[in-house]
Amino acid sequence: MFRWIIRRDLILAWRRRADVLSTLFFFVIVVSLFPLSISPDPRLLKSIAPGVVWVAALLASMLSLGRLFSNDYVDGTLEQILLTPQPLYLIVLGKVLAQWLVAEVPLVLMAPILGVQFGLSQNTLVVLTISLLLGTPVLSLIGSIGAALTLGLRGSGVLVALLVLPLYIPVLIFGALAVDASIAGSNPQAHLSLLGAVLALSLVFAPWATCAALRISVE
Amino acid sequence: MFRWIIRRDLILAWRRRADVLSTLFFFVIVVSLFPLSISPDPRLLKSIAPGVVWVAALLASMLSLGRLFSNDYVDGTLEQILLTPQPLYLIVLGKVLAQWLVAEVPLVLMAPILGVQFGLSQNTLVVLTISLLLGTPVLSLIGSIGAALTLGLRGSGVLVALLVLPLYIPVLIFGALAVDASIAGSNPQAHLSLLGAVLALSLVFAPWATCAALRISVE
Amino acid sequence: MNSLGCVRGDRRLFSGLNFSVSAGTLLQVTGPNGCGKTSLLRMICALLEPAEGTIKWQGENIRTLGEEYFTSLTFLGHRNGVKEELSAIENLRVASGLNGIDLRPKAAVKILRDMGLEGREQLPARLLSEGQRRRLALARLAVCNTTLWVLDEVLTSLDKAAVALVKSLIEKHLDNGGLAIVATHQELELNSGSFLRIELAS
Amino acid sequence: MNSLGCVRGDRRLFSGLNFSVSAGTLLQVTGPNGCGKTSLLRMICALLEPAEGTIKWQGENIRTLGEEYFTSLTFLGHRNGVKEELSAIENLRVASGLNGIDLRPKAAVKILRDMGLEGREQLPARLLSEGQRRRLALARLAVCNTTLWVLDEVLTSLDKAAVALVKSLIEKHLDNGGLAIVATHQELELNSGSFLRIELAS
Amino acid sequence: MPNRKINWYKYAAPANFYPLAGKLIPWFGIPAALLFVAGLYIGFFVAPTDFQQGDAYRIIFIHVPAAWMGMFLYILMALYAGVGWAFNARLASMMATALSITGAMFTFLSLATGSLWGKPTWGTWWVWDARMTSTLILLFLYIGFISLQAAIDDPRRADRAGAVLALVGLINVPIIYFSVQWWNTLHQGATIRLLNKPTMAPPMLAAMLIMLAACWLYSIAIVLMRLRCIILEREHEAGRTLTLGAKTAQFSRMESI
Ligand code: HEM
Ligand SMILES: Nc1ncnc2c1ncn2[C@@H]1O[C@H](COP(=O)(O)OP(=O)(O)OP(=O)(O)O)[C@@H](O)[C@H]1O
Ligand SMILES: Nc1ncnc2c1ncn2[C@@H]1O[C@H](COP(=O)(O)OP(=O)(O)OP(=O)(O)O)[C@@H](O)[C@H]1O
Ligand SMILES: [Mg+2]
Ligand SMILES: [Mg+2]
Repeated sequence: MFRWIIRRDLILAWRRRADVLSTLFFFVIVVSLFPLSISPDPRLLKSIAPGVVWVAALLASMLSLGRLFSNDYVDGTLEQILLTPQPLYLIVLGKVLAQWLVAEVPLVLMAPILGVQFGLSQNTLVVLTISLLLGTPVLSLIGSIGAALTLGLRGSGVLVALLVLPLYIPVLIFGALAVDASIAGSNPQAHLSLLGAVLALSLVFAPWATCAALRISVE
Repeated sequence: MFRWIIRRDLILAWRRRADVLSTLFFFVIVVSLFPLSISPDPRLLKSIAPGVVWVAALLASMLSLGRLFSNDYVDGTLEQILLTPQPLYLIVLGKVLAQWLVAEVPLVLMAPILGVQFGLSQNTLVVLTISLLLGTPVLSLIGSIGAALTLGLRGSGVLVALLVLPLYIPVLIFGALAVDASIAGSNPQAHLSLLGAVLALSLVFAPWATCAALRISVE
Repeated sequence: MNSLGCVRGDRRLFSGLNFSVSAGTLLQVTGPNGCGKTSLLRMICALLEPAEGTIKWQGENIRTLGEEYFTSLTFLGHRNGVKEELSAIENLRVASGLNGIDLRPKAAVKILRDMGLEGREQLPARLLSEGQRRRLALARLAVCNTTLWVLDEVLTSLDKAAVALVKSLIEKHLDNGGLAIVATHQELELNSGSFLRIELAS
Repeated sequence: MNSLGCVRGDRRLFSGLNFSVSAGTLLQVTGPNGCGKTSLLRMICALLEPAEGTIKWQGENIRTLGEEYFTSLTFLGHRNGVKEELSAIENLRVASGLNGIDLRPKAAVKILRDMGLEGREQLPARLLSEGQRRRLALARLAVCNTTLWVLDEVLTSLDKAAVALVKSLIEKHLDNGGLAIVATHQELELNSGSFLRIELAS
Repeated sequence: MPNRKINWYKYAAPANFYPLAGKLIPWFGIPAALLFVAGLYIGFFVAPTDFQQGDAYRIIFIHVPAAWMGMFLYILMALYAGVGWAFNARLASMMATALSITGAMFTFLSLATGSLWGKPTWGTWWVWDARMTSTLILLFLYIGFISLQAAIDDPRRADRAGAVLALVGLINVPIIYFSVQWWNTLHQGATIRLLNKPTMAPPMLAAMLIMLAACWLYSIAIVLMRLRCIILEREHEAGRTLTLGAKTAQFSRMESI
């Protein structure tokens, strides 16, 4: 059942809360690496901030996604889940939702604090948060396809996993551009609507692809 | 034996070449995102280039580190390796070397191509490559400590990052500064020698720490 | 079930296999290593598609039945399906919950006791021994109310007490009109239910 | 070996265990699930530190012997130590190589044949059946020239032919003056070598 | 810890140390509280207002001791962890675990007070100054240590793994420190630097030193308290070993054939 899956994954996340926290800290550290490697000049930092925060978010979500199915696969629980009398679509959606709640939401909440380190204005911080709120579910959804495909490590699946990574790019670009626009003082709404559209699209299609990929990988 | 370990890991990497490719791909994407999300002002791009390439290299190498020991641990081969009559130091060194060859060298070779995107001069590209060549082995060496420490812990991918990223910072700074110096037209040699010194230091000490960590983790 | 064939890679494991199992029957699948027992069982669970033939459940192809079929199926594979971070109780409760059975903690504790896991209920499964993990996986059989059990090498790493336990579970299941399909290398001698055996050649 | 004790977590599995094993002897460790067989075997392999007592090999503590000890030890655990991506041949050759034996492909093929893996030499281990993987792991025993074998539940998922094979391997090993320490739930009856048994209580 | 020299061996056993720690806590805790009050009083009411910064500078009385403690405690923690690992001394390992949280807290405090101070003086919450950056990295090192230990359930393994990490970190700290300095100074000149040390009025100096002493005493007291909790947790498990573990191995048979 939908709520059992979410509940299970949330309990597991709680058991591994160090894991959740470390995703968050990872995000923080990655963001802090950029000033260290570029320069402490505040003007320069402000202009790269959107890109930096977005890349870090993508990375953090990618790292936590790897584990979305593989733990269940290795210990055989995935087989068991596939054999439960529940629609697989819902199960996948439940798992992705749990993953998003656990791994991405804290990150979205942390982003404004990091934005302050880069000297972003309050208005921009709001746009940053909204763009992440719209974009991170897409990362989880698309990432779940890749996670499912790489499970069995079959020749064809692996190639497609490589194709998933480029699918992240639009999300990154729209997200970063929205924040850029807000820094430049123009209206970020166009970019945000595009992000929303991508979210709606992937909400409908990504779970199907993930289901198919799971069935292939388990065979 | 040393060469058997290297040989084995190289074959395995070849079998899982998608992993290797996706690390490389990730590197390329992270680096390319910046010109896309930041204003196409060539001067700005040039000034952030060293930092961006270095951070991307660091993140990419960290992504591939998670797998350094964990696969062997899960299927029981790590136990077998620990029980071989070879000095563990050599085995660790062999694995790290193989990992470097597979995951980092392609990345070092790719870096100059990406550097061109940022309008770096030929001279700077050479410095960039040299700095990466000196710096990436340190990343692998230090990273192996983190990988060994987190072995068998759930969510180790992110934990590794958390442990290792702060330790990477000197490499990052010296590496980026060397390239910066070259862009500014001054002599990068001081930074490169510092990188070399860090490499020598970690070549001596890191494998010991990794051995200790492995023994602790397997128990 | 009809004229089943299995091809894995370039190798035909078996073909023209025909059998049907009726209520209260234990079907034991035996044969040397690599003869295709696991493959056959996974086909029956719809985890693997047969290269030829169809598998029917109550007259209908399991492929078309889909989730409905799974309501009456319990599968136990080589791997235990036990989550290492969850405690024994949680493992059992979650597994039941996913199959639509809401197991109270008290009931879960009782079942675990019956399975000989007394005192280990709260340990994360990671710390259990191999045999204890297997017992935990088997505890699901005591919870589910499905008619078809598909068990792959159930007796692996179990001691004698546990083997007896499994036998009594299967006997009770058969007495209730259930079906069991079991692959083992050891003999499984039961005191009740009817008995069928397929021996696959290598 | 001296007065061995093992504590796992908050639970004392055994203590005051004393035994010594001499050349040509098979030591069988038995006991119910979770009694500490695996833990004992891992201690003997220096993978786990005893909570009390020491383990000696030819009069010396194995902790101080280090790599020297490993030259005379072969361990086979619950997990097979088989890499799923490598083919059977590669797995065997790499395992031997790491133990300092350079196995020619021809020789490897012959050993795999003896282990009943004919025709599967080139398959990635991922595609092998459970029993075939176990056989592949066991093939290392035919290659190594160590004196001490430590085998944890060797007979798991093996069919009768393979069990006979393992027995004959161990017999030959004992005849050559080797030592074997084996944990099983099934009986292991050999025709040669002397025999010792430790039964751990739960 | 000065008192540890007396009868080191006796008190190296956690069970013996537990009551001793209980007795020591008030001896450190009460003076710490008194000194805090005194230091804050002098700092906030006696010390003169700075003519450049107004009253905002008074944050220094918390900020500087916290920054110092953050750094000292890391070194102390690494040393204890190393001793615990090398000599298999459980108490020392527990000490490291107890220290890590206090150290992280002080480091965080210095960051927080620093950025609170930055807003009125520099106009921003944060600049990438060398000292601030290296304090941030120190906080990351603490967090790494704490997360690693939190992720491992087996206390023995947690202790040892933590020790490896802390020692590696200790070797790296100076390297990190200097690299950050280089990074900041070699770039486009100094951006905004910490204020030059103002010539201190005697009451300011006194307040600072008193606060530092208070922080030390507080750290000792809180670490002892935390240590008692850890001992209790772990010995509780061991205690159950004694009662539950009465079942010992039996040889039902040991026969030769
Ligand atoms: C988050 C921001 C900050 C951090 C992480 C930080 C960190 C530190 C550290 C580590 C020290 C001790 C350094 C040593 O003794 O070597 C220190 C001392 C000091 N800080 Fe900060 N600081 C921050 C912000 C500020 C601000 C905004 C000011 C004042 C405008 C300030 C003024 C001072 C002063 C006056 C000292 C004592 C001077 C000395 O002992 O050399 N700091 N800070
Ligand atoms: N892609 C493939 N190509 C070739 N052979 C394959 C492929 N996949 C599986 N096989 C073979 O099919 C057989 C699978 O058998 P299966 O796992 O069903 O055996 P089993 O009867 O369960 O054996 P065991 O008793 O060892 O568990 C093995 O012999 C395996 O080598
Ligand atoms: N950290 C821990 N805390 C409590 N109990 C533990 C811990 N680690 C292991 N155990 C217990 O120690 C025992 C380990 O036994 P071991 O794996 O050696 O058993 P075994 O004899 O090999 O059993 P099997 O026949 O099932 O393989 C189990 O009972 C397990 O529950
Ligand atoms: Mg099978
Ligand atoms: Mg065992």
